[in-house]
Amino acid sequence: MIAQLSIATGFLLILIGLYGALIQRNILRMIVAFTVADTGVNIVIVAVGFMAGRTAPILDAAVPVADAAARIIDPLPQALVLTAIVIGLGTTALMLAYAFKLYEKRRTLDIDKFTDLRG
Amino acid sequence: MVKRFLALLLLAGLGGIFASLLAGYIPDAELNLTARYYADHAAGDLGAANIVTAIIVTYRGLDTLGEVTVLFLAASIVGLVLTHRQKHDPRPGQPARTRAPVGELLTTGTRFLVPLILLLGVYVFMNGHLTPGGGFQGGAIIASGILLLLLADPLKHFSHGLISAVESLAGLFYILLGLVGLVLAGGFLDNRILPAGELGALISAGAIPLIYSLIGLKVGAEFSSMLASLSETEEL
Amino acid sequence: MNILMTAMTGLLCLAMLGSAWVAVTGKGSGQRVSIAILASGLVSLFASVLFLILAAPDVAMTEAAIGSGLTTFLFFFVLSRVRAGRQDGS
Amino acid sequence: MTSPLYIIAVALAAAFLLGLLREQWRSLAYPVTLAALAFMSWLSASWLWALASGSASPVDIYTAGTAPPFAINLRMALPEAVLTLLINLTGLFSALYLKSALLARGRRGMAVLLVAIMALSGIVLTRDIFNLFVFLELVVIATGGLVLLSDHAHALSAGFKYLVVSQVISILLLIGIIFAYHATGTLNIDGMAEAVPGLQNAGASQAFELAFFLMFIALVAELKPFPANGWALDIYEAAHPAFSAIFSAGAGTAALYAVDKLLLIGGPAWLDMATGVGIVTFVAGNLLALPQSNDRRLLGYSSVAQIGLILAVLGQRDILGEDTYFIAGGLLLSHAVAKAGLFWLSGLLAGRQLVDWADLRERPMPVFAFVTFAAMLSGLPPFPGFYAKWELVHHLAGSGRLVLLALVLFGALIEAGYLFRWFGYILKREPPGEADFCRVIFDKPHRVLPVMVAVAAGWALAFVWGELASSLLGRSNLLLALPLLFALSFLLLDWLPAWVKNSLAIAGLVAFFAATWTDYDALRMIFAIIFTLGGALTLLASYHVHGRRVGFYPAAMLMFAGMVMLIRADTSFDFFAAWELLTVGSYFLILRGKHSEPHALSYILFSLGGAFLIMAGFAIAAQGAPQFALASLAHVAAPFAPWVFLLLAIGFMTKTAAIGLHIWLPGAHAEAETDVSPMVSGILLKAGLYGLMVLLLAMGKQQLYGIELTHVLLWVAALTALLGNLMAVFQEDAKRLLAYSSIGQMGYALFGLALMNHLGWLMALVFVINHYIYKAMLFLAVGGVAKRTGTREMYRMGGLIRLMPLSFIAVLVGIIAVSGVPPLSGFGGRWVFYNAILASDYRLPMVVLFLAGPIAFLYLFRLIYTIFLGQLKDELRRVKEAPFWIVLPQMIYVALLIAFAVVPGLALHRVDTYLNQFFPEGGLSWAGGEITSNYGYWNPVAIMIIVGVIFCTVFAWLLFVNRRAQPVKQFNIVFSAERPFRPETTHFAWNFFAPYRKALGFLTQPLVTIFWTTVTDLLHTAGDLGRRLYNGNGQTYAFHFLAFVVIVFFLVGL
Repeated sequence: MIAQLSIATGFLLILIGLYGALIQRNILRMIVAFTVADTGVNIVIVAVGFMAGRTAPILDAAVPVADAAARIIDPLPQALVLTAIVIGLGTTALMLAYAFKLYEKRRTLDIDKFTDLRG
Repeated sequence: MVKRFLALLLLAGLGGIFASLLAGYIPDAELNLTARYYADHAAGDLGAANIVTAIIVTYRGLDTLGEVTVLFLAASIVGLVLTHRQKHDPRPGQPARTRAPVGELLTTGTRFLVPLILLLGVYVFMNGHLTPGGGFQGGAIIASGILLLLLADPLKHFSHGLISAVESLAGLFYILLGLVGLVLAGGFLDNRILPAGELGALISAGAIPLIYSLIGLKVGAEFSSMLASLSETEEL
Repeated sequence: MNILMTAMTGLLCLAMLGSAWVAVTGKGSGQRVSIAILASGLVSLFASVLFLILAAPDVAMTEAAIGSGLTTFLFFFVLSRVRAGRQDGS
Repeated sequence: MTSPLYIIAVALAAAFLLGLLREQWRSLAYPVTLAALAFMSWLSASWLWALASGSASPVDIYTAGTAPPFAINLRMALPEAVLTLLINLTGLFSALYLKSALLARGRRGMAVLLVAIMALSGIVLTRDIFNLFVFLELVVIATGGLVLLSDHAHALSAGFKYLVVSQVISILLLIGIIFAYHATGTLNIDGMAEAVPGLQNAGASQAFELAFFLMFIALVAELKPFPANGWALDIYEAAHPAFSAIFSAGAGTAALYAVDKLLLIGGPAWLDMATGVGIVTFVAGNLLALPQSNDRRLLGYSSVAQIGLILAVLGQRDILGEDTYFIAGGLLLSHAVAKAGLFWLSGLLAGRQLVDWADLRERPMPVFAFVTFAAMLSGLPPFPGFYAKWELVHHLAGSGRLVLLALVLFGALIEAGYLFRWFGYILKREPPGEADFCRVIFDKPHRVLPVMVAVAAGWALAFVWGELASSLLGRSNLLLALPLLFALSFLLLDWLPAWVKNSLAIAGLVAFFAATWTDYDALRMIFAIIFTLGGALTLLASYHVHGRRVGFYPAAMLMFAGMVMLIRADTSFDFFAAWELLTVGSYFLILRGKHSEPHALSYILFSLGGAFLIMAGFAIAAQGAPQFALASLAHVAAPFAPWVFLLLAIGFMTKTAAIGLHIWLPGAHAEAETDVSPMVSGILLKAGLYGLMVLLLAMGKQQLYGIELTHVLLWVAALTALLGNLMAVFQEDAKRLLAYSSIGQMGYALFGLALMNHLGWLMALVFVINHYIYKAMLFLAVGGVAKRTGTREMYRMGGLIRLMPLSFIAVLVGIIAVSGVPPLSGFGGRWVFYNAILASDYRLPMVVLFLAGPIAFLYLFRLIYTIFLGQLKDELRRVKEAPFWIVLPQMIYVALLIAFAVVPGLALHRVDTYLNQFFPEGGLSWAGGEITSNYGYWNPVAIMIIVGVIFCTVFAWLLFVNRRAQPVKQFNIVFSAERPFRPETTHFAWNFFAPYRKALGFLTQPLVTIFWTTVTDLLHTAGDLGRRLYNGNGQTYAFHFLAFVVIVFFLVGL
């Protein structure tokens, strides 16, 4: 149940984030909206690998190697999410640098003002 | 208004796709083939207690290399974009930048805290194969130490040379270790170039702690470089 | 236990969605944007709690450190530059 | 073999190493970058060599010493080797090209470039879906950085738009990946493909399909499908051209291969979607490129379109089977090399408008480079795209996918339209600035080298694909065909003076005929003689040009090569390849005329359109086979036969300029150079007739919906003859007059063929010979006059008979021959023709054709009367006879005409006998000097004598009667009924046939021209409407993408 709930939340976060990215004209707000959507994606990925009643994929005294397969949850999505989070940060940083430069150039952050190239 | 309506319409369509995905989702009762392999072999073959770490550093090491490279790229580009103007547009006539002095408390606190934070970062990535956390988390912690320094003294000029030297050396060694794996062990980034050791010990899991430390250093340096580049921008 | 856990997760999710809504809607710039940034940082923070519930401590740590920590700082760096510019430019 | 992993490792190591170098040591960092890229290229090349030669077999490289799916694995097989080589080389030469930009930006820029190339290679190599995502993100971020290497004012906003949409794409991709993993338990692409059929229940497979849709649509979006591509086009326009080269050639390639891998997972169910998205993108991209005036944006749309076509090809793999990679690879490599080359070339020019490319004018090397790239893109022989298109069209036709086939050809035609229009600008427009280009060439050799490498690569690919095709089609490499090699060798000899090359060309043509003349049957012999010896004869006139005449001989010899290959072809492929070669060669020839830019364009478009119809016809006839013997056209299955006939006939008739398809001819023939007009009119038109003969001989009479198609041809032919002649009547321009006359003459020949009886064919062949002789002669004569007088307007001439007596004789003999009055060979033609008509039942078109006869006389009369008779103009008093080398061939033609008139049997007797095997009835009987048909006899010698006697008598009598005639003064307009309102109206010969125009002018309304103009306008309007989608707003582009996803989702109907 927790998994479904989390996945639903993740999806909603994505939709909310995309909604913001589509309607906000302020570039900084668009980037904020994308980070929200990214968080949503991360939640979905982790939640898809979740299995109720199992523990984190770390072996210790409580989870011996022999029982591992029966006790832990799928570690792979977690590894993927780590990558996704870092990539998300990289993209965000890049977009922020862009925002800064765009502002420096035009003194505005309104996306509607950057439509010189078209057709 | 039309824009909002259209956005909602499109997102309703996308939501429809998501809803069917969710409706079709059935949680696994058993580990699937891949996960089961990791559960059974990660500890035995690689000697890593934290299976997520084993996957990140070894099994999917290529992803992680790519991920580190993403940060490297982001840091490079942020540096490229933000420092470019300053080189070409020095303003010699202007007085040195001044800012309201930062409180004494922060300055002193920083001096006290930063070494501890750095130590914590190192601890986190050194223990990545045993406990939650690792290179990325440790790197982020190191970067937060740098951030604190920046906040305490905004005018402080970081030695970009030092940061990029750390970053580059860590990166080079990372690749080198990977290639050693290719030559001596089963393949690129194979951690079994060093003995697996005893499960749960600090010095164990082959090259994982080594690689994860390098990742931690590199990530920390990359974050720091990004923050430093941003902080050095002039106010518009 | 299980029901309690589910309920808590539900509450957490609701809080996340609420913060997300604050983060993406709203108009204006400057001060208002910083609210949006904080709200999105809050989403990340809630998310890292959710990751703990989902038995993913590694992810939780990363999300907390990177998603809600570093990202927010990056935003504020840029925002402060841009905001300062706005005062100059007026 | 060195592990391909070193491509990734070395690139990253070099990128990290750059960080150790201080900013000041840029000059050291740059060689490191180049060395790394060179190493990566070498590694790919060595794998390609090993795999292609069979000394290595494809390998899977396991990372982490663990087998997939538990660890990531890479694969190196032939496609990977080719594609990584392409990517790395593009990267290497772009890095070379970017020298100054990289040195200015410092080591970080170089590191980003290295990572970008590495990541593109990674996309190609990896077999893990999530790893692919990581590489894709690396590409996205690196793109975000490299866009900024440009100095373009809007590079920044372009990069931001790109990042916005990329974010949305990666969100969908990640969601797709995780659910696909959940469904199959693996991230390995091959593992997923294996797992999919084994999904336990409908629910699981439904969930997987949804996940797959998200992954697939996200990767397809990386191909920039229409309309979700505005975000990428701005990059093409704003980025540094060297990066655009990577973006188009490298990123496009990698993304295509990623989609290809994904199709492996999805299976056949998704092929339709790939095809649909691909073909829509192909057509729309080309339509949108049509109205562009910015070079790089046009290249962007063209890239989008090409990649769309390749996606459509990948989607057709169910019918393409093993040929998929041959076709897709041919298209992809052509696209990549040509686009990279064009982007690099664009960086050598200052202006960004298409017309600014006129800077290249007069510079053979860059023009040659452009020609190579344009030919590669439009799929002309001998480049890979040509083979690919041939195979593709044959497979499509074989499986009955005709709508797709039509769309592919339609898009390709539009593409050729804007490429050749562009080429016209280069050669014919005024250069915008002074020697802008020159400076770049000498200052920046590192920017010229990549372009040259691309040219070399293009020709190398042409060779390789020729080899591949030769094993596929069981024929020798097209590029090694002797005539083609001969023509191409003139490219290398272009530094020689024109007379040397001319001698070589003539020697080559004659030698070729001497070496092969035993190979031809009587029918082909006529064409062989016209194409080779006839060509040599017209080339004599080319001696009059001094200097080097750069570009003339490669083009002319390409045309002749195409023609001789055409008559020697016995399979559909050889025939079509030859057809394309002669079309291209003649296009370059025609384009050489001073004002021929628009006419050459309409010529090449009509010709390519016709060629595509021919290709479609062949493809339908082949029914799945890659080619067939031309003779087996006779055995095409019944339901297809009339359609094949129709397509081929229309295709050939574009070349003979049948009415409705004729509008390219007058301009093209009239504006061509003096010695080119006789080639394209006297010789080239015969290629179309030859095609029709091959077609009619093989397929005979065909019926479609109860209509006899040859009957339709008869009507077309009669109308062509009538209207062609009528339009010729009203021309003021002597060369245009001759051009329209050719249309009419071709109508006669077509009529003869369409009669489908013995005499009709004989008549057509008489026309073939006659038309060659007199049209070449007349064009030369008129061309010579025009050269001396400086005008082609007839009313500006007059009274030249004394100054240019030889030209006068040529024109006099010519018009006697054309009008078909005794005693010259034209009469022979008429005589056979009247017999032919009497022998057939088609009376009504016959009447129309009869009408055309006297009309021909009207315009011919004018030619001699206006130019040579009447009064000499003051400004022309010092005009000399045409140059010797122009007159000489005319005199030879005069001799030939008389000879042919006296002894027509020389050629015709053999043909008559030959035709007996096809039309046994109604042949002529040849006895001594007399030729007898069912309706009468013809004795050429007797006629010659009788007419000679009559002529001398009448001439003497006229001289006697008119001994006191008084010349009318030149400006005496008393006798004229018209009020002079413009200077030329004071001349008696201007608008000479005004009364006829009043009576019959309605027949010459340019309805056909209006029709074709409307078609072009409609296409342009469609393109312009499409442009409105791209409003420049990054958010709108995100909307486009999401709308694309949702719409495709509902169309797929999951």
